[in-house]
Amino acid sequence: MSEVSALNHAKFDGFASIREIGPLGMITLRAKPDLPGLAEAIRAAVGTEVPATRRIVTNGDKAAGWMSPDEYLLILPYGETGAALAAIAAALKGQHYLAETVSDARAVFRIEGAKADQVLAKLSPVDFARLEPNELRRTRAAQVAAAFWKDEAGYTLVCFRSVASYMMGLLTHSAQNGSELV
Amino acid sequence: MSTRLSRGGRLIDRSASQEFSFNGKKLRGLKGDTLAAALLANDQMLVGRSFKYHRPRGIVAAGPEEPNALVGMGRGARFEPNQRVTTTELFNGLEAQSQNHWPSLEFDVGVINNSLARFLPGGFYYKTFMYPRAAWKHLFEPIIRASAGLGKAPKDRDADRYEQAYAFCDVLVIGGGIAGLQAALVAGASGARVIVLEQTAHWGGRAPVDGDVIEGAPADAWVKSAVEALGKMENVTLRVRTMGAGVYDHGYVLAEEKIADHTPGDGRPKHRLWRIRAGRIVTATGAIERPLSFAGNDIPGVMLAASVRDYVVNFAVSPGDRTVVVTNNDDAYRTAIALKEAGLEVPAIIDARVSVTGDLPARARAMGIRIEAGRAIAKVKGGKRVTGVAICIQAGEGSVLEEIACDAVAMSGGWSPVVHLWSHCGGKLVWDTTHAHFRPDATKPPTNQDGQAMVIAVGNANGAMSAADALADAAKGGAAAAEATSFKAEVKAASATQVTEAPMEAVWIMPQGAGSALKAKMWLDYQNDVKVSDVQLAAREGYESVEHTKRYTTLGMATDQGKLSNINGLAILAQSLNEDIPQVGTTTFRPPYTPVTLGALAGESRGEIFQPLRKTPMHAWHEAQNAYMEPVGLWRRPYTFPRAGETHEQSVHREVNNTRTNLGLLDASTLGKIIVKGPDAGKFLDMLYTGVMSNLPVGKCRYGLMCNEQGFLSDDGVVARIDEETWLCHTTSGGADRIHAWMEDWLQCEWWDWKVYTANITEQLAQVAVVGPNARKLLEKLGGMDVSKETLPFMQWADGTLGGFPVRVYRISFSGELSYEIAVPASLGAAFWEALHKAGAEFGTMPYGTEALHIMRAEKGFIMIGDETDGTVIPQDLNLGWAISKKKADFLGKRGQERNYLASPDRWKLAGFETLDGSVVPDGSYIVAAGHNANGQGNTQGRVTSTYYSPTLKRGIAMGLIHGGLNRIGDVVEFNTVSGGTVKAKVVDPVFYDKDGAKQNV
Amino acid sequence: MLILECPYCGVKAEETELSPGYEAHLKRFGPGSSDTEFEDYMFARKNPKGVHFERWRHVYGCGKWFLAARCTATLEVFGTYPAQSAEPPADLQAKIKAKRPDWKGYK
Amino acid sequence: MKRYSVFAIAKEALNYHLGWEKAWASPAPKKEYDAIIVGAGGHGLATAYYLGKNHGITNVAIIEKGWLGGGNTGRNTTIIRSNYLQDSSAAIYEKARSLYETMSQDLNYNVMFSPRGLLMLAQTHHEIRGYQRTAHANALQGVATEWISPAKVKELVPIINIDGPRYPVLGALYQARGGTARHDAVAWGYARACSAMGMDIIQQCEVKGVKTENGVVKGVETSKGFIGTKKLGIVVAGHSGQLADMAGFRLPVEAVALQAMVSEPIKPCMDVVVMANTVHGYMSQSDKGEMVIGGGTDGFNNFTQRGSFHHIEETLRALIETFPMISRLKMLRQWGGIVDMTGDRSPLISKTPVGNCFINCGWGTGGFKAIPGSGWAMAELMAKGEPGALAEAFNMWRFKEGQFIDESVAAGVAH
Repeated sequence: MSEVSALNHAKFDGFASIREIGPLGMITLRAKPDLPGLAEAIRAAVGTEVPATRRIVTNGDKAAGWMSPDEYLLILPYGETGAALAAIAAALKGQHYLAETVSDARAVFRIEGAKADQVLAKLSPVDFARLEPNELRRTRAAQVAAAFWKDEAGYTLVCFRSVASYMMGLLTHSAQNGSELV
Repeated sequence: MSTRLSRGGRLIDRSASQEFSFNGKKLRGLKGDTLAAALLANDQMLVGRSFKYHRPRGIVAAGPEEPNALVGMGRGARFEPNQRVTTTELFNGLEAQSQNHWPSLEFDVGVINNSLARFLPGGFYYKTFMYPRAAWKHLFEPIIRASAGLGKAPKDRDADRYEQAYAFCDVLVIGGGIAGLQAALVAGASGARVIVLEQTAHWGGRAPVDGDVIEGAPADAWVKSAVEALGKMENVTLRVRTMGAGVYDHGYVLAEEKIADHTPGDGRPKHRLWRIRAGRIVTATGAIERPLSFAGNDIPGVMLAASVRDYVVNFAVSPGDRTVVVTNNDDAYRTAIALKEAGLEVPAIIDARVSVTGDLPARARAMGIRIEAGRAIAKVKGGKRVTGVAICIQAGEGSVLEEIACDAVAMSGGWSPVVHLWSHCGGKLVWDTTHAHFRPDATKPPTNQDGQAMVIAVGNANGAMSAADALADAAKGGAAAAEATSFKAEVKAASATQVTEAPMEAVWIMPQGAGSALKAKMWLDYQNDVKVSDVQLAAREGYESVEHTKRYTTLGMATDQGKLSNINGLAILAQSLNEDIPQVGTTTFRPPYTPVTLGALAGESRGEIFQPLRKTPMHAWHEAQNAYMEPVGLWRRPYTFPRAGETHEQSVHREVNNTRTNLGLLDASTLGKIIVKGPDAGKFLDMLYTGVMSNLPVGKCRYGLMCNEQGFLSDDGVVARIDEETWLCHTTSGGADRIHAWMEDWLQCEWWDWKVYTANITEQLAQVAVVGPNARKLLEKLGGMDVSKETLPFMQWADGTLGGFPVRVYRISFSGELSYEIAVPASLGAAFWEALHKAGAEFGTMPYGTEALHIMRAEKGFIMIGDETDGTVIPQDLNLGWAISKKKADFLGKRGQERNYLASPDRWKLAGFETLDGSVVPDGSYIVAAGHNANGQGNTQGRVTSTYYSPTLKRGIAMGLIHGGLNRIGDVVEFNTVSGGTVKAKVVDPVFYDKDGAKQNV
Repeated sequence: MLILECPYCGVKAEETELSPGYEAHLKRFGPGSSDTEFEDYMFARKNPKGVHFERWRHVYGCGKWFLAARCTATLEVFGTYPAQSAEPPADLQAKIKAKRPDWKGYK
Repeated sequence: MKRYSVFAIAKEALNYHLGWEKAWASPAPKKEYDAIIVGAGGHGLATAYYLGKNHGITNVAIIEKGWLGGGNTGRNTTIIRSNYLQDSSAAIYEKARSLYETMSQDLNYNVMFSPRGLLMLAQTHHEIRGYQRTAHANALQGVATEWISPAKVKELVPIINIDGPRYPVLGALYQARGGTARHDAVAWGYARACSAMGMDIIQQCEVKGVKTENGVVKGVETSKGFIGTKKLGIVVAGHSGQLADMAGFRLPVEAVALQAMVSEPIKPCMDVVVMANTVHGYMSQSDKGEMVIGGGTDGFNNFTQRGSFHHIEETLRALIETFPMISRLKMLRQWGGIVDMTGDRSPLISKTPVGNCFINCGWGTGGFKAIPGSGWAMAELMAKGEPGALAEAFNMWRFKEGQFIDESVAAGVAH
């Protein structure tokens, strides 16, 4: 028995390359930023500091992202969520918080290539020229919720698992050769 | 005749011949031609028929204002009606057909309407076709409808693809003429992010055609250098073939890019809809020339003067050998000069002004062109083609002084700035008496989210009509736009040689004293056949508002939306009402500027990605089994799993029977699952649910109901207490997102000091209902945890493993059978589902779908949100009072339920029904009561809410609401049928099956 | 197509990333309230042609509800602020008053 | 009033149509009237017309801020139907529909009522059940509707895609006598008939205040001075709240934008009106050949007559999926109207807390089809001071009582 990603690592190569990756380990952590022990909990779980508003802090294959004023997304290897939850529980014992594994609730895509932003610019009302490195942007991709951030090679995009094939369809449509924006 | 000249043509490539067809006739044009230019080059002046009178129509203009020359293009899945030939780029293989005629363009039977035109004035249909009444439906309307429309309706699914894209900028410049380029240069130099849109394939607009001299050189050279300079600026994006379609609130602009219209089938998207968010919008959209209203001004060969010039200069196409120019301004002289320079004849320039001065007339005169001042055209001669004009005195009534033979007429009634985009979001206009046009009133601009002006009009679009003025105005506007978005800009305009033009003179009717007969031949709206006489009739009849006149006469309602006709029409209206033009005002400008393809507006949302389709982890398995799926919100759930040869009904019944006797498996993954955690979570859930959840012991489950604040039942589900601070709330499949949002709404907006967090983990888990007498056997076979009655009794849950899968098992039942709902991580869902099937084969496992689920719950008398409830039903109506706490001081909906009508004992309440003959009560049926109400409607006393054939009981069963509810048990009532009959049924207990729950508590 | 700045995450969100929630600063009336109070709470909505206070949720973003002061006649947005506010911030009220001298206050 | 007919046209044609008289007079206001209607849209004009025709009250002024018929009457998608679920809705809409049948003859003005048939598509099992419920309700209400099969849908609407991959057409609720009418003509026809009865239509006259004494209405302050009246009817749709404010009461009404659009005209290809509520779109083809398309409302208060564009996109996606051949047509014009929505999305035809002051509003997205019925019921209310059977359920106190008239309950829609 082994866990499978939503689309079995589907891929498409147009003017940018689209890959469905994952599953990644993900934990949704709901806590106020001033909660005692929060920094320790996040450090223990993914080894990063508490991300600032709209930022994602990475640490190798782990990361922590700011999702809302009282919610963080912790990313880590799929098999390590149990240990991370235990570490969070230890650090936040007696505090008001919520931590749940959501690795399986998500689908993750990589959009890579020099024109990767053009694929997303067709789908999301986001000013990509102003999107900062390490900015975690939650928005809409066509008709579904999505979150993404960029690195040197491209973008990582997270959406709900049930709409993974819709997302793949959107990205494929948008990355067709000949439909570059510039 | 119209023809291709041997020299010139700034936009054509004579070495690249293009073949195309018009009405099946093979023709040749050149690369760079518009379809209009190519048609004219082939002497195809007649291109269509008008809407109402089917009069012959020729090309009038050279741009998007063209009202006449619309054709059907392409074929099959690429057929497109109403394509404007003046904005269509010619390509090899283009196929065009003219429209709105039968049997042919040259001979059109519909032209009979033309002979009857006198009896068909504006709004005639409001005054007739009324008697006898039946004749409207059976005679008149079918005729009117059959004659409706212009182009043919496409038949096929569109073969092309479309897409949309977002863009952001500080300054959006719409229009790539010299004003737009100048504004972009200034804004670009400031460092602002600039996007420049041009609707055609070429930069520069009219200036190169008009012979403007900029920075001492022909405009073409300056345009080239400006585009090069802009191209080098990293902060500037240039986009041709992109039409600014509409300005919307808060700086949102829609633009349509025609990517592959001229290269159909090359695999690229046909159109791309841009959604641009701009800090400031600079409209450099130029101006549109107005026709003059003289008798016969609609005869093919009568064209706008500047358009004639466009064809000559841009495409080396002459619309006629002998062109009479008629004007009220100096600009039209440019046309005469251009024609003359091209070696064509200009027999006369008819100028309505008594005094003709200015540089351009002087040049024309010097070239030997005859100028007739104070003159007018009394009448154009010709039928399908101009043959000549009759000349009269403008100040008179139209007595003919002279006839001049010609095959084209170039007319100019002055210029109207393109103010559409300025006006879309509320920008106001001011009447400029010098140019007799409306231009943007800079003191009343459209405003944005900050209350600041968001559109700046420049150049011709702002009433700056000469090249020099336009450039200066555009530099100023471009700088203002950049400064408004926090950049420092320098107002630096290119200089243009100023040509002295004498003032134009407003001429709305030619000749001024024309009588009724002439006015009935003066066209305002060429496509819709609205004449001067029609507008005057509307005014006479009291349709005095410009909106009334427009609607009564259909002036400006054609596909050009009045680009040529509006100002002329409202001038006539103002004259008729004896009012000033600004008092009459304009009709509202609405997007889009020119029509936008619907496919582009739908963008990528077609076919597979029309809408998100949510899939459970087992979705692929269901599809592979040929499940018949039904939409549940955006999910697809198996309705049933028919086997070969089975109807859906048969397969549903098989699934019910098998589940009741052996074992059924249901994919319940779509059920909402929301974690609620925190010190105040219990208190919160007690407000949310009608019952008490705070005292639910850890490890146990409880059924709960949620109401909205009105008191109406909105969702239900089983709640499990996970630990001291944590509850897991199950919602209906459709309810997960809605209920999660509902929870967050109350937590964020009302009880924000309560310590509660929620998390919607619906998609984290796949969930399977293992249902039936053999359920436990299957789980025991998989092994890994104790699922015995003792360890895991009804309404409890436990974590563990089954067959190696990490699971959470709930002992809950929606079917009345022994039942376990088992959650596993979604990524293991498919594997777990298959493992259950494999291991369950010996126990008679079958999957079942939503319909079997519904039947089994109905057999047990369980309510279903959406069936028993419809947004007007309270829990008390459904005999669910037991699930409502009497002790709690408050819960959402409690106050609402205290209102008179909701607390009334007269409300319809739930009961069961069995038809006397065993048949199934019709879905949606009402229970009739005696008599009729005050409105003559039959009285009712209840209605069915769920009705099924029960394969278990082998008869029809139903649940429904009835006045008196369970007190009516034993009564026989009548359900109505749509055909007027009734079905008799006995009121019974709604629990039809296993009333004591013996089967589920094992 | 409105733009509203989410006061929590600072995103200038466009309308399609938001979901509207109608009138803000409603006081909930539960059991024990009069019929009129309850009716007002549920139905008697303010519908000014002018300054209006309303609820929005950054539904495709941080998921938080926030409040906005907006003119229903011009769609000008005077400001946004967190939903956890009993009344509009004083500086926002002052700003609106300066821009709309005839404004009679949020109540 | 000079009678309209084909003979009149022929006669006038000989004289270049110079002899036509004004369709309605534009008099200065008198000092006082027996009744004033504020709002010369369809509902206001119809109210005035039936005050005169049914109740003999003709000393009436209809006051209009702009131009008659210039509000939602002239900006809707002209659909007429009465296949509503709830008894009180079905009663008033069916009354309206039946009055549309003879309106052209009653008014001697061709309003081009075209009972070409109207379909409401069922595209989910839930919708099937909802429409079957409506069909059963209609059978008892005397509203002629029927449930038809997908094959029959295809026969009536050849351009429809009945087996779309997402939302196959599973059947439809069909009202054969539903259809469309020419919206402007309804206002113009009523205006002409009112004027002919001696009523004063006063355009370009804005009401600035409502004068009351001891809780009873006395007249209105307007931009053309004070005008006294014994009875006041407020029929101003989106601006009802403002008028109620002036009279000193509050309404459970909010104003939002509703959008519509038309395509360029094409040759006739769809004879019936089709509503697809699952995907939120409806479409018909006008007598001019344009596809007339309506969509959803904004979720925020708005008086600008401009809606948010994404609604147009959502509607078009859905319609292209349902009618694939429209993809290559073009949007010619889009616009918005301000509609007034109540707490249950059903209208108010009601007395108010102010004596002799009556309100008719809240028609939301469904106003045009109701015009004659609404006017009929409102005239009865104003003439008698008490609602008749048609208006009774639409009182403004129903919210307090919890007695909703909720059309959304069975897959239905209020428009």
